[in-house]
Amino acid sequence: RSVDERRLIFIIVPSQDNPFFKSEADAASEEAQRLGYATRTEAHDDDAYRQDNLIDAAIASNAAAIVLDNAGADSSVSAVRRATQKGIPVFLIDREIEASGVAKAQIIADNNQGARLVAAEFVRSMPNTGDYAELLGRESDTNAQIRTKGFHAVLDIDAGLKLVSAQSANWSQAEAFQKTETMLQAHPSITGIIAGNDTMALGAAAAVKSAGMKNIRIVGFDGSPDAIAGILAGEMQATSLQPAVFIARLAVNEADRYLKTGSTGAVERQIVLCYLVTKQNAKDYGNFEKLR
Amino acid sequence: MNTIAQTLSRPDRLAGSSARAILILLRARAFLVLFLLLLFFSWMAPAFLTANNFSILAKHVAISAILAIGMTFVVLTGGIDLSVGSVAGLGGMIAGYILTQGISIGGTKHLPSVFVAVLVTFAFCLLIGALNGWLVARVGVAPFIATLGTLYIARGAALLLSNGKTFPNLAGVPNEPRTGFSTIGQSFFLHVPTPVWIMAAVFAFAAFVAAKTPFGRHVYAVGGNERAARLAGIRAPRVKVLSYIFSSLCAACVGLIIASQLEAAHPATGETFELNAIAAVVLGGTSLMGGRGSVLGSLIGAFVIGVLADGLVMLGVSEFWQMVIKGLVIVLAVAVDQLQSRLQTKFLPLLLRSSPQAGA
Amino acid sequence: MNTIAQTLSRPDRLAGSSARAILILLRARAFLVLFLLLLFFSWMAPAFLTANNFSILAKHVAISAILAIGMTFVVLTGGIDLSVGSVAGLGGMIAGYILTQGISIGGTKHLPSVFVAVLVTFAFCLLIGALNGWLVARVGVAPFIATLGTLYIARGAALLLSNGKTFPNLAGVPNEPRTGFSTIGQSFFLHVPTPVWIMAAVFAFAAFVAAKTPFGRHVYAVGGNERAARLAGIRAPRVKVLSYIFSSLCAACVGLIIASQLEAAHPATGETFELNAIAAVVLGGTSLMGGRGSVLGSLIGAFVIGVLADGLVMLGVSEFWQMVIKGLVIVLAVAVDQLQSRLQTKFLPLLLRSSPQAGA
Amino acid sequence: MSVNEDIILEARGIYKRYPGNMALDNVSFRVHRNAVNVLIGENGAGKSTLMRILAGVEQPDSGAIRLDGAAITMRSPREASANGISIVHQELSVMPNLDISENIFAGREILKGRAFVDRSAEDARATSALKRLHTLMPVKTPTGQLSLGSRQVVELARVLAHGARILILDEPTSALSIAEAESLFEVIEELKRSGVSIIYISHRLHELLHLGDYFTVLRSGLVVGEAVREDVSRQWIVEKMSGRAEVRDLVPRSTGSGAKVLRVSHLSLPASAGEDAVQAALHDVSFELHAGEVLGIYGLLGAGRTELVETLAGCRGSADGSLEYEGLHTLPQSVNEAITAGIVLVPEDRQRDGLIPELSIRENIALATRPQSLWTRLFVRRGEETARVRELVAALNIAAKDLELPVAALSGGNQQKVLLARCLLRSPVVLLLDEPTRGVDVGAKAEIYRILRKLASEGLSILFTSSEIEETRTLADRVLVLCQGRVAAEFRHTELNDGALFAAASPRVSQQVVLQTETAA
Ligand SMILES: Nc1ncnc2c1ncn2[C@@H]1O[C@H](COP(=O)(O)OP(=O)(O)OP(=O)(O)O)[C@@H](O)[C@H]1O
Ligand SMILES: Nc1ncnc2c1ncn2[C@@H]1O[C@H](COP(=O)(O)OP(=O)(O)OP(=O)(O)O)[C@@H](O)[C@H]1O
Ligand SMILES: [Mg+2]
Ligand SMILES: [Mg+2]
Repeated sequence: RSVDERRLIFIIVPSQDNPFFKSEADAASEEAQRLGYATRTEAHDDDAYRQDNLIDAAIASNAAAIVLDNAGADSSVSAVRRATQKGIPVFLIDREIEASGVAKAQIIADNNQGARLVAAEFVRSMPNTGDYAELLGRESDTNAQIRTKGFHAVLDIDAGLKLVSAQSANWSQAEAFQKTETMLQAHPSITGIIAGNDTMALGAAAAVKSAGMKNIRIVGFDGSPDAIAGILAGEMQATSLQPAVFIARLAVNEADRYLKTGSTGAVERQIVLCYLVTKQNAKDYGNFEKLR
Repeated sequence: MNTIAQTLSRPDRLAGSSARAILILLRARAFLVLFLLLLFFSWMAPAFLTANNFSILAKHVAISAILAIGMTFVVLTGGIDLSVGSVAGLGGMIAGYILTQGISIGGTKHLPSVFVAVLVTFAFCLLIGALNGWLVARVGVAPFIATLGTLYIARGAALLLSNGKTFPNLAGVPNEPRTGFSTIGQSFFLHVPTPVWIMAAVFAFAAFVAAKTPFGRHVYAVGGNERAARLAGIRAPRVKVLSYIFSSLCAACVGLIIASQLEAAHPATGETFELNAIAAVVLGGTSLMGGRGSVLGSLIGAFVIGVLADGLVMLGVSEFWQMVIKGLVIVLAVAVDQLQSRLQTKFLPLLLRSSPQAGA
Repeated sequence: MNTIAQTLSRPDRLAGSSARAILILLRARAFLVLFLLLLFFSWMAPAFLTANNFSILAKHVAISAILAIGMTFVVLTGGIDLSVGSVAGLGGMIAGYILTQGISIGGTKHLPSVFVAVLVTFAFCLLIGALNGWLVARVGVAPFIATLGTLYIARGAALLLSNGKTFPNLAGVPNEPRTGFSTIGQSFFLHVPTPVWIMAAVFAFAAFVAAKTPFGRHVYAVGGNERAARLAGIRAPRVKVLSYIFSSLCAACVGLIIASQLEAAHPATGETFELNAIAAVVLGGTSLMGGRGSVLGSLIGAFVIGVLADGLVMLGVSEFWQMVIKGLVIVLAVAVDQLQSRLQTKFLPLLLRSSPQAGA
Repeated sequence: MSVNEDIILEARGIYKRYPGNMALDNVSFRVHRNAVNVLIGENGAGKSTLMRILAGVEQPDSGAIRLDGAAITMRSPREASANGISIVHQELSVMPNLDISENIFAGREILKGRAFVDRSAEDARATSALKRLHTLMPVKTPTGQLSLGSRQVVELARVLAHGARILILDEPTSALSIAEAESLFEVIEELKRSGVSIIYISHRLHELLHLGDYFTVLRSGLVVGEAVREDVSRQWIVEKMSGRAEVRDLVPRSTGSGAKVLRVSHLSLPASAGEDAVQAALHDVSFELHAGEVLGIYGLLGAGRTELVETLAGCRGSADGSLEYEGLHTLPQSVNEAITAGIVLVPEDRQRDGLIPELSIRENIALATRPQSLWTRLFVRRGEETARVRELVAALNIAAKDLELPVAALSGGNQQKVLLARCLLRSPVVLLLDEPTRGVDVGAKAEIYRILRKLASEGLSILFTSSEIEETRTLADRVLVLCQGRVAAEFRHTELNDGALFAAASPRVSQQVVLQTETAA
């Protein structure tokens, strides 16, 4: 069968109830539809096995290409390889996998760089010495691991800052709220909270607000509109915006080019840098992209 | 065979005052566990034993306590309600929808007051509870399956309501009827957080209903021996339906509190809450076979789980160990309970004999 | 009161050939649902009805089917096993640990063969099953609570094993004893994926045990009437322990298959798998009260759930609707089952009477 | 038909069919005002079924019920009690987790205000209802701790506390001591005087003759006799009830011929009470059993017969005492130990303790057969098993041609034979039977007797319990009478007479004791 007959692009993201992944999926879907493809969006809930099944479904549905925000650097390799072997090109967005030459493109938001960026801003906003707490994402997720590593690459250099508590809030706002309240009780000296994503940062901000505390710096990750609003309102200091919309569009365009010409016209690994969003530049960003 | 456990669960029924004292002590087992936990954490974490921290702890406990209190009635009738977590999520989403999107009646959009939003939330959750009860009591579906089905349905509905998005900014705009939503979860009354008051109110209501009203007695009767209860003229299906409705209303309460605390409604809120609630109920000494247990027990059970969770966070124990410890506490508490009541089967008859009033 | 349902669940027991035919038809209900689903999806999604897709579908079904088959025995004895998902996750992690980290014996590290890794995995999971069984059968903890505890413990253990990380590259290095792990999940035999063969083998084994061995009969007896079974000299605790062990071994199987398919062991693998497995068992007509049901039913139930999941994905139905539909199917299937068997209570006596041998 | 002023309640042309049998076949039953209406019949005659219909628990397949001449339908117990009909069911139906007062008022609470239970008023009324029955029990005692007799008293107190125009008592005295029964009779007379109409069911003929005003006899779902007090005699009742007397033909063999097989000495068992079971105490029970002997254990309910046989079968671990028996040195501690030693039990309640309703007749018979080899330990040999089961089915004349039918499809007598077959498949030395013919019809009864006699003549030692004097007299070579856990008397069958048996079984002191545990003290 000829390449053109297949007009379906499968878009698989971690979840559809998280603003970041939702925007990413929507952007990819819109772009693909603009280019004349049919799309189908699915979520794997960060479950590599469910992702495996969804890849199978894409194969069975005879998809033209798969745009995938994967469920784990190590545990996604075999699924991506299987799709490639069946002749379905896979375009990875946002997160990388631990293998080269398997996917047609890996357009990665540089989580490590983003984490360092926001950690540096966190250090800058903190007084010279101080205690801080960390909220981690679901600890079994690759992203949670990369981000905390990036944070600590910066934070651990600064001798004045002391990590007094680190807890996982499983990416959840409600859990971050409760855990922050408890951490603040255990360590009233906390002057900063660094969170693995914006949802948790917003939960922490709500907890700080309800404790009636001021001057606690909170930084997050992702650059969600709610977080940007929080930064403008002074509830948060900064976040690291991953240009999800840009990445998604880029991936779809490369997929389109690959389907038409047999080449993406770019190297496999393309690193997209994150932006630091602070109160000064917050107005320039929105819905996971730079507006101006 | 269960004489002991049931006697312990309602020690007021024992005659002899010395026997009564011993039994109350034995009954206090759940209290004891709680006390030991409190002692342990106070010793390990200095900040634990402060009024401030207790207020926050109680606020956290309120969430699982309210669910557990509602669940208690369902479990007492011999059922189980797996849908409470999803219903809490859906409840928050309904309130969030109404507060941000409004209700359109006849083409025009109304932005109703917070009160209306809360009312509508309760109404919808009541319907889900009624569905659960109807499936269990009238259609005869096993409670586990009926509420597993509604678990999925309610979660799906919550996600569909916003297409997966979060409803943000529920605090609203000042000087409009729809402000004030954040009061539910964030305000204080007499220095005690409102959610704790809500918990206290729900507890007082439930304990009162269980102990002082015909309905409460019917719940125990249906769980103790459904056939006998029916023969005595108790409308067992109605009792069950009402229990499931109460459980769903408690879940709605929890959904509203969380949405109000965060000033945002997230559709995935409440996942696995049902497991905490069930664990609290069982830790509190209520039997999953029905007929035996108390609302107070569930409250204590919720405190045990809440103190454990918060205490471990304060000590900085890793999430993974928290999970293992929680599993161990659940299994050990119930296993000890079982072993103890077996030992007492041999011991209680002696005890009863020694109390003078028991003879007649 | 359950005469009818129980007769339906094993129609081979009916005498009259016409009665038998009618009952087999009624029994085929689960098949019918499956058939209708297949028809519907084949009609809606042209790609659905291809050999290729069927092989993929069967591979997906294998996961919940293997869990459901193991769960069937537990449910037949009147229990429930909530820990299977966690045990599957832990099983994969143990294999991953051994394959990547090796075992250190006396200070030196050995990188054992895949066979040894699989064996050790089964051994550990067997222990968890034995713990479940011991808690339920000997200590007397309610199955829901005992396995809820081990759910947390096993998940925590899986996370602790790698500190939350994934064990990667389980495919191994060529020409070493530890390659070949990917065979389990990825290879084909006679154009059929190996997991499907494993499912077939587990099914054949379980169906044989249930129907043809004393143990199988004891499982039904313990679930049907535990008191009577004990009085008849059946060692009910042992039967239960073995059932929980079998369930855990099936879970270990699933964990290995998934780790092999992904060539990586992820500690969160298997979350909520237990719900799918229980749903499959119940859809297959096994009663959560124990004593009634069949292994074949659970297999069909797993297919119903698998076909539904894959078919809805192929149709491009949104994830949220998938959840709602799943909930509706579970509730409806069981509700229809109940209503139907009530109707038949009136109908079967006539049926039995019409068959000549039945009168006695 | 004109309205008869004397008839308060009338059931006409009632049919009720259960899967497998016709429980009521065109039954008409009239309840006379201000009188004790006695309903008599053998086990399974349909008495309780009729009462359940009159109490709204079950609906008849067809037929009409008239109250004061007006047709009524009662779809639930609530509607029945709204019509002034109260019932004490035959099967005890207390809620063991509730206390006495709560049980008495469950479903009909006394309210204070509109929503609250008036606990003190309830307690007062409960106490006075108990007092009417001459029973003093703290009303806050959980019923789960009560003896069977006390539970029965609670049920009686329930109907007394609520009052009724029509009171149905379905075997209310079967669990009562003589003193308790006597206070009940006083209450019944009192109620009759105060204008209550009573339906009374019992198997104790002397009670019926003492209390009854109008008599109705049921047999196999048919009304076979009606009479007023003046025309009724013991003779009349027995004739109408049984219809035939063939069971008397069996001549028990005298004992002493066989060698001693088993000797129990100083067996005692502590009493205990739980939600689903009451354990009576046994005190210093000693007896011997010989080869080929049929030993009957007679006693009233609560005498401890069940405990005795269950102890021998290894079901009760807490017993003291010694056992001389070839295969065992001590009392068996587990069922398996007893079975291995050749002691097997046919339990009293076949639904609860015997049958696995989900399994087929064949599987029920072959359940847990002792494996002959490793092979049979691992696999069921269907062909061989079927052959052996067939043999037994033929020998015991079990009326089932298809062994694959669910066992629940069989009639009670045949179910009992299925359990007997299961025990025989284990080649027992001592066969224990607890109430072997409870709920079994006359024909099947005679057949079971014949089978047991035949087994005994083949050298098997049989020990059975019974609460029917006639059965005991017919079947036993020797009778041991138990009363309140003690051996009260022993009779050879030649010395047997009904009066002596009954006298020996009846407790001497009135037993107004609350807790079963107290009895033991
Ligand atoms: N729920 C039921 N299902 C099937 N058969 C039943 C049911 N209840 C009663 N029967 C049957 O109906 C017949 C009449 O039973 P019933 O209980 O009315 O007898 P009874 O006269 O009260 O006997 P007893 O003296 O033993 O109490 C019996 O053969 C019994 O097995
Ligand atoms: N309705 C009931 N409620 C509770 N237990 C009952 C009931 N009916 C029978 N039993 C059982 O009967 C036994 C009580 O009788 P017990 O063994 O004390 O005397 P018994 O001489 O064997 O009397 P019988 O055999 O006539 O019942 C207990 O084992 C109890 O479990
Ligand atoms: Mg009766
Ligand atoms: Mg007995």
